[in-house]
Amino acid sequence: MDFSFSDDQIMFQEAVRDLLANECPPEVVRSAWENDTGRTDSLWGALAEMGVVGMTAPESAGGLGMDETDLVLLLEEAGRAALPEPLLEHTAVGIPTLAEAGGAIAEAWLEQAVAGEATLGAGTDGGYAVGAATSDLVLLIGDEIRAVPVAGASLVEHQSVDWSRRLFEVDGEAAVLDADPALAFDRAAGAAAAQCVGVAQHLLDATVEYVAQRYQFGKPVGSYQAVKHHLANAALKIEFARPAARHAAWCIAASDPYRSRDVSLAKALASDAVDLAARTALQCHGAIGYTFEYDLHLWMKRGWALSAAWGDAAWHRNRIAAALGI
Amino acid sequence: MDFSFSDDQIMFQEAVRDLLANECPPEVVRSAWENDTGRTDSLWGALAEMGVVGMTAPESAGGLGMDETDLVLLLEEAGRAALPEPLLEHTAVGIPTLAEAGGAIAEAWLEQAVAGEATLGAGTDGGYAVGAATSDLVLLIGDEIRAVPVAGASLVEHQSVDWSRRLFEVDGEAAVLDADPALAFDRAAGAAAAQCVGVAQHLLDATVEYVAQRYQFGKPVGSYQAVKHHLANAALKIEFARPAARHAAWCIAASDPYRSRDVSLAKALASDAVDLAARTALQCHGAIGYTFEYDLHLWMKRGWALSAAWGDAAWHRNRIAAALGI
Amino acid sequence: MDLSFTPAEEEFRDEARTWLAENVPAEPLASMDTPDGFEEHRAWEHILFDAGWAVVSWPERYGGREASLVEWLIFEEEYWASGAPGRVSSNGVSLLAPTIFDFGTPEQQDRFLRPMARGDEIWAQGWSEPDAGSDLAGIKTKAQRDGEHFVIEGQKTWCSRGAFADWFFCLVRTDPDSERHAGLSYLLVPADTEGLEARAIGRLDGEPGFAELFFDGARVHERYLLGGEGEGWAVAMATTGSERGLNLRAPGRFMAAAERLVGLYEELADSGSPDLDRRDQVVSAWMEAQAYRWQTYATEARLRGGAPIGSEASFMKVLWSELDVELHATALRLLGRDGERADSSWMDGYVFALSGPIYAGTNEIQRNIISERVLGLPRR
Amino acid sequence: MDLSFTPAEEEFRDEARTWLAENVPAEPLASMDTPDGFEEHRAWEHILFDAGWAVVSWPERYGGREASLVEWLIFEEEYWASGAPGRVSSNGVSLLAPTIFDFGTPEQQDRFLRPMARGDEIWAQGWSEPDAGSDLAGIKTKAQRDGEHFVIEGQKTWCSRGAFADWFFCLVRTDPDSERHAGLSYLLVPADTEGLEARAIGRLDGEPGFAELFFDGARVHERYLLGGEGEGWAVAMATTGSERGLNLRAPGRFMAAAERLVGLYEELADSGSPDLDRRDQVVSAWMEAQAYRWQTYATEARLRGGAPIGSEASFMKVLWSELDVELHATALRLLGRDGERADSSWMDGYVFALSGPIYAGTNEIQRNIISERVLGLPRR
Repeated sequence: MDFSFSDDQIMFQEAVRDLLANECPPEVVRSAWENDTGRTDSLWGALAEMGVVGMTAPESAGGLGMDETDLVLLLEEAGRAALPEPLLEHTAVGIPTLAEAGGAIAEAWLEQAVAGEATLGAGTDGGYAVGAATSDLVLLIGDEIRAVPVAGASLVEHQSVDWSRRLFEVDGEAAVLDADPALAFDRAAGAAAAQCVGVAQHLLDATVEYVAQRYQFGKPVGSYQAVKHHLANAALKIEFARPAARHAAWCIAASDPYRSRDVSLAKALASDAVDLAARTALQCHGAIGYTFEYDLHLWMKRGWALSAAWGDAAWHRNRIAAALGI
Repeated sequence: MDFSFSDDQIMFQEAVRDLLANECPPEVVRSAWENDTGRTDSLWGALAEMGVVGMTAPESAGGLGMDETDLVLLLEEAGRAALPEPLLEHTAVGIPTLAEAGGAIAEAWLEQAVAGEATLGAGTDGGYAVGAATSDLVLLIGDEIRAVPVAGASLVEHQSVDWSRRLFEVDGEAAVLDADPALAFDRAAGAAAAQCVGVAQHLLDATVEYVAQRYQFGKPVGSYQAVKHHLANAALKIEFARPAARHAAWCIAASDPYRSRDVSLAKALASDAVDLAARTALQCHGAIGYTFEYDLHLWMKRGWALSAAWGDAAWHRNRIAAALGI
Repeated sequence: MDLSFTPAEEEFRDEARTWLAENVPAEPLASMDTPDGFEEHRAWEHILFDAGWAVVSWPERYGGREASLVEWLIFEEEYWASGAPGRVSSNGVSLLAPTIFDFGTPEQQDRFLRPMARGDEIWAQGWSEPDAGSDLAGIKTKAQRDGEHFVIEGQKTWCSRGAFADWFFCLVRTDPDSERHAGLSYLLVPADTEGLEARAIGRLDGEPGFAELFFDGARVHERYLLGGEGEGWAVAMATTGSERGLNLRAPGRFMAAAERLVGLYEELADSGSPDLDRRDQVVSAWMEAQAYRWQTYATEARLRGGAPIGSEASFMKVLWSELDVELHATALRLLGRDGERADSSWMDGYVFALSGPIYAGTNEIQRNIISERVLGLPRR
Repeated sequence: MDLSFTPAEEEFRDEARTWLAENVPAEPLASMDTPDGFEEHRAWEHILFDAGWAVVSWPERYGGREASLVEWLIFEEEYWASGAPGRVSSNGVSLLAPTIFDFGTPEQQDRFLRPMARGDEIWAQGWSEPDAGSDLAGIKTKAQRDGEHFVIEGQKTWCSRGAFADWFFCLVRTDPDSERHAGLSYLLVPADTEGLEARAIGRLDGEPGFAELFFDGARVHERYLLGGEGEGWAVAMATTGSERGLNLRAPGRFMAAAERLVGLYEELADSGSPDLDRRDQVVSAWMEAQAYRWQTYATEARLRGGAPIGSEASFMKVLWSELDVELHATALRLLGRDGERADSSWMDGYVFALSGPIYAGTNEIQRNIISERVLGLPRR
């Protein structure tokens, strides 16, 4: 039993954090809100160059042969930066699922995807696939996994409250993958949990910073006990969601028999954490946080969306109940 | 639409409040915790003398011909004083139910009950009747109302966390009353709601008083914003439960078609209010509130018991859901 | 205590219900925080006014029908249940008008109330400043006497509806040497005053729901001073009372929203989507709306008995604002994967609701008021 | 990161589980807060000690088996899952022993640790005073030097297990002119000292779960001074760290309680009683216990990496104490009309749990610590 990360894992995390701090400031996130694609000009390329995009593929396919325990810290960073790129769909779900499926479809797509030359999307069958229009192949996860090439598919777009998340209903000719849909779903839910933790952490950090310097009634807002306790409560939720999310990543990587139950544990806790962090952040900011010009809402809305995506907290609590036999 | 009480109603309330303030201090409640009956020596007699005990009977039967809108304020006072007497079972449920049933059983019991010479108990069929051993006739409310004379009945006693509430399983020869069991149940639940409001109010008042004079870290405990907001939250719950409980009393008195739904509204809100008031009172008192010698726990435990009795908050929310058709 | 509605009250309810059924627009209007939507909502106010429903509790001479408080609550229940549009004139009608009734001169009353009620003049509040949000006593905007005029310099912010409003009611510092609560005055300022610029601020959803006001030598005649010079704090506090009290958010609004939530649950349950576990949240929201209803009618009786609506108004502010957030959050959760969609009235409602616990005194301040002024806990 | 247990850890778990299955009393012991129950629990401590399970993480010379922190956590999981009795020696073992290890002289360590571990000497804490609850710096009990002795005058309160304990570890003021944190010393006091009287205080359930201590010229030899004279605050704070940290309430305790709650739900659901709506509360409690488990193992890795267990311990205190209350409250709600019965282990557990958010620094203070020391918010 060892929760510590290796030096290599920490270094990889720091490298991605530095990249995002420099290349993914709020202006860049905003550009993805406003442009045609919902994505950035150069970040996906930069991540591909660092090996992040294809890291979950075996080395034989050009990847880094890394697993969810390596990826989880990067997903937290992606959340923290509100990165508008398909790290969840492509790297956490698409590549390992294609690699698992093998055969002709992996032959056709895997190396390109690892190199960042083709983008993989993912969504639920009957639901939405985020960013399908900028993907080349979309995996629709249901009772089976159907892979739909975007060229020739029909896409119906809906607007998300997070304008960088372009929601698509996808329909088209599909190949059924020889891969476990439950595992693919858990990869997505686990990755969403890690991102929720990162989003929540940013919301907390940004609010702590704001309330320490904002004065009302002659004192910093952050010196009022009510504000302190709001923030302590948000910190509590994050403190306990983070290890659960990391544990879920390990469960996926290690094929733990309780994987689905413990992914649900992580996603339910992380959804609740980011929901509370968003409410708290807004309330402690006051009116400034309620404006479009101020950056806070970029994370709030990412948090709302990720909290609901891939099963919200109540959905996952139900799945846990089933696993507990009640 | 008029929520105001008449001068007579207010005067009656004040008279009962004065009586209980003088005759039902915590020492008297404690005596009921420790003695054989769970009741006091003289309070029931005093209440009978004031006309309270039989107030809900028609004047023809020696009562005051009053209804639930007259009684509700007195039930709040009973809760506020943690009165260990069967105002709920006898006055709120037993008498009006017997009066409704009429016939031989009313003939046999009603006048005595109104005069306070016989005591009526009430409980759920298959559940407990509080204080059955000190009652003469117990009404068991289920799909029908069965009236069991205590003489000759078998009683099995269980201990409540509130030692003045003696819980009995009652079995014995019964007469089935010609009265509506749903109405009788609502009378009980509505009365419990009003008592919960009274208990909660006392818990809040006692805590406000304590924290205003208890110092920690050089300031009154009640000057800390965390403590203030705890108490404000308890006050909020009470503020909104009280009108709902009074409205429920009116619904019973006026045979409102939404009676059951709105009694459930009252009981669910009042149960939640007293639960929160009890938690808050204990937490704001700290260790002193956790002792047997200090009086706070008399109300806390009455609150726990009443919150669970006659359907707890979740049970009543389910009943509302059914009434809403969902 | 008689909680049945009188025959007159029932008749009033029927009349309102019938009129609304016949007149409420079939299609929702565009958002009132867009230029077109603002004018659509103004036109709806004209219709309400002309039929006598704009300000039911006001005197007839200003367009009301002198309805009782109970009748007003009934009207609000019917209004929101009918699905009628939001009230673009509410800042003026709810927040400013009570102050004009209490502190305005007869001339001011005649000048302002009727156009306000009809939506001919739509008002926005200019109280907050960048460094004075909940702490209004920190106001810095100055208005210096110059003969019969005040000359205003400074900045206001978070003025809801301010991007399109015709008039602003402002709190300004007329005594430059004063501090905190002293030396403030209450000024009514036409939006087209020279030296006043209103710049829209994007709300959470991107719409220009607020404005910032920049005053650079804006001249306002003293006839637009409401209450005495330097007495703005007392005048404003009267308005704050009504902002938090009965006038701002009647229970009918939340009862209607709760009924819609119940309907949403029913609809989704029929199509097999949602889980029974969430039913409890739906019921809780419905219950809170009902609790607010009965608490409001109980408050009405207290007021009629002569009690003031004082700090108890804080109870109502906390309840309705937190209920509104919870109710809409529950709806979004019920919607599952559709919960993140921007094009739903529930998301619009959620975004709107989120401002509730912040504005008109944050809920943290309301809880301070409850604990200090209602419960009597020590201030420090 | 490897979250599987090593073969050695699995072997340790198996050994503990096997021993517990064979040795845990079939019938629950009487309450440890009654005279008979106290001695029954003491006897159980002897059995644990003699089999090497009383203090698994301690050095062998004091009766431990030098288990790692992970192994200790595993032991706790197995211990509570087995339904074994509460630990009557926990105040000494969890709160005092870490301080003796850090600050005790070799003589003190040899004198105290083994009898403490075996339950031969059971300890109670004498820190709080009637006017110094959470605010320990307000301590007034005085201990005046008289040659090799200290002479103690004053009063302590809320001493859990104090009615039957053999020894007390006390915080007293040895410098009479000192204020707040200065001038305190940490003294170990035998219960049979002349001039010391322990009077039982009835806990919420009526059992004598606490005592008050009255010191009237009680003489204690200086060899019972732990740490330097006047350095009691620093010494005590080290103990407070462990009181809130890993040592006090291991996740295993709550995991076991959560499993019992799941079992209760299952049992009642089979008999048709409870409602599906309450299932969510059961699952939430189970989830919190799991979350606490993973957070604790994550903390173990941080500690092994050399990080101190500092203010983060406040996270754990808040979580386990509020979880414990919620978990038992949920059980009582599941029990419906039986929820008010005094003769259920769930009611006992609820009453016990209610003390959690109060003692060892109220949860309000813990949230202050989180916000000020972890998040870095301004103190005032």
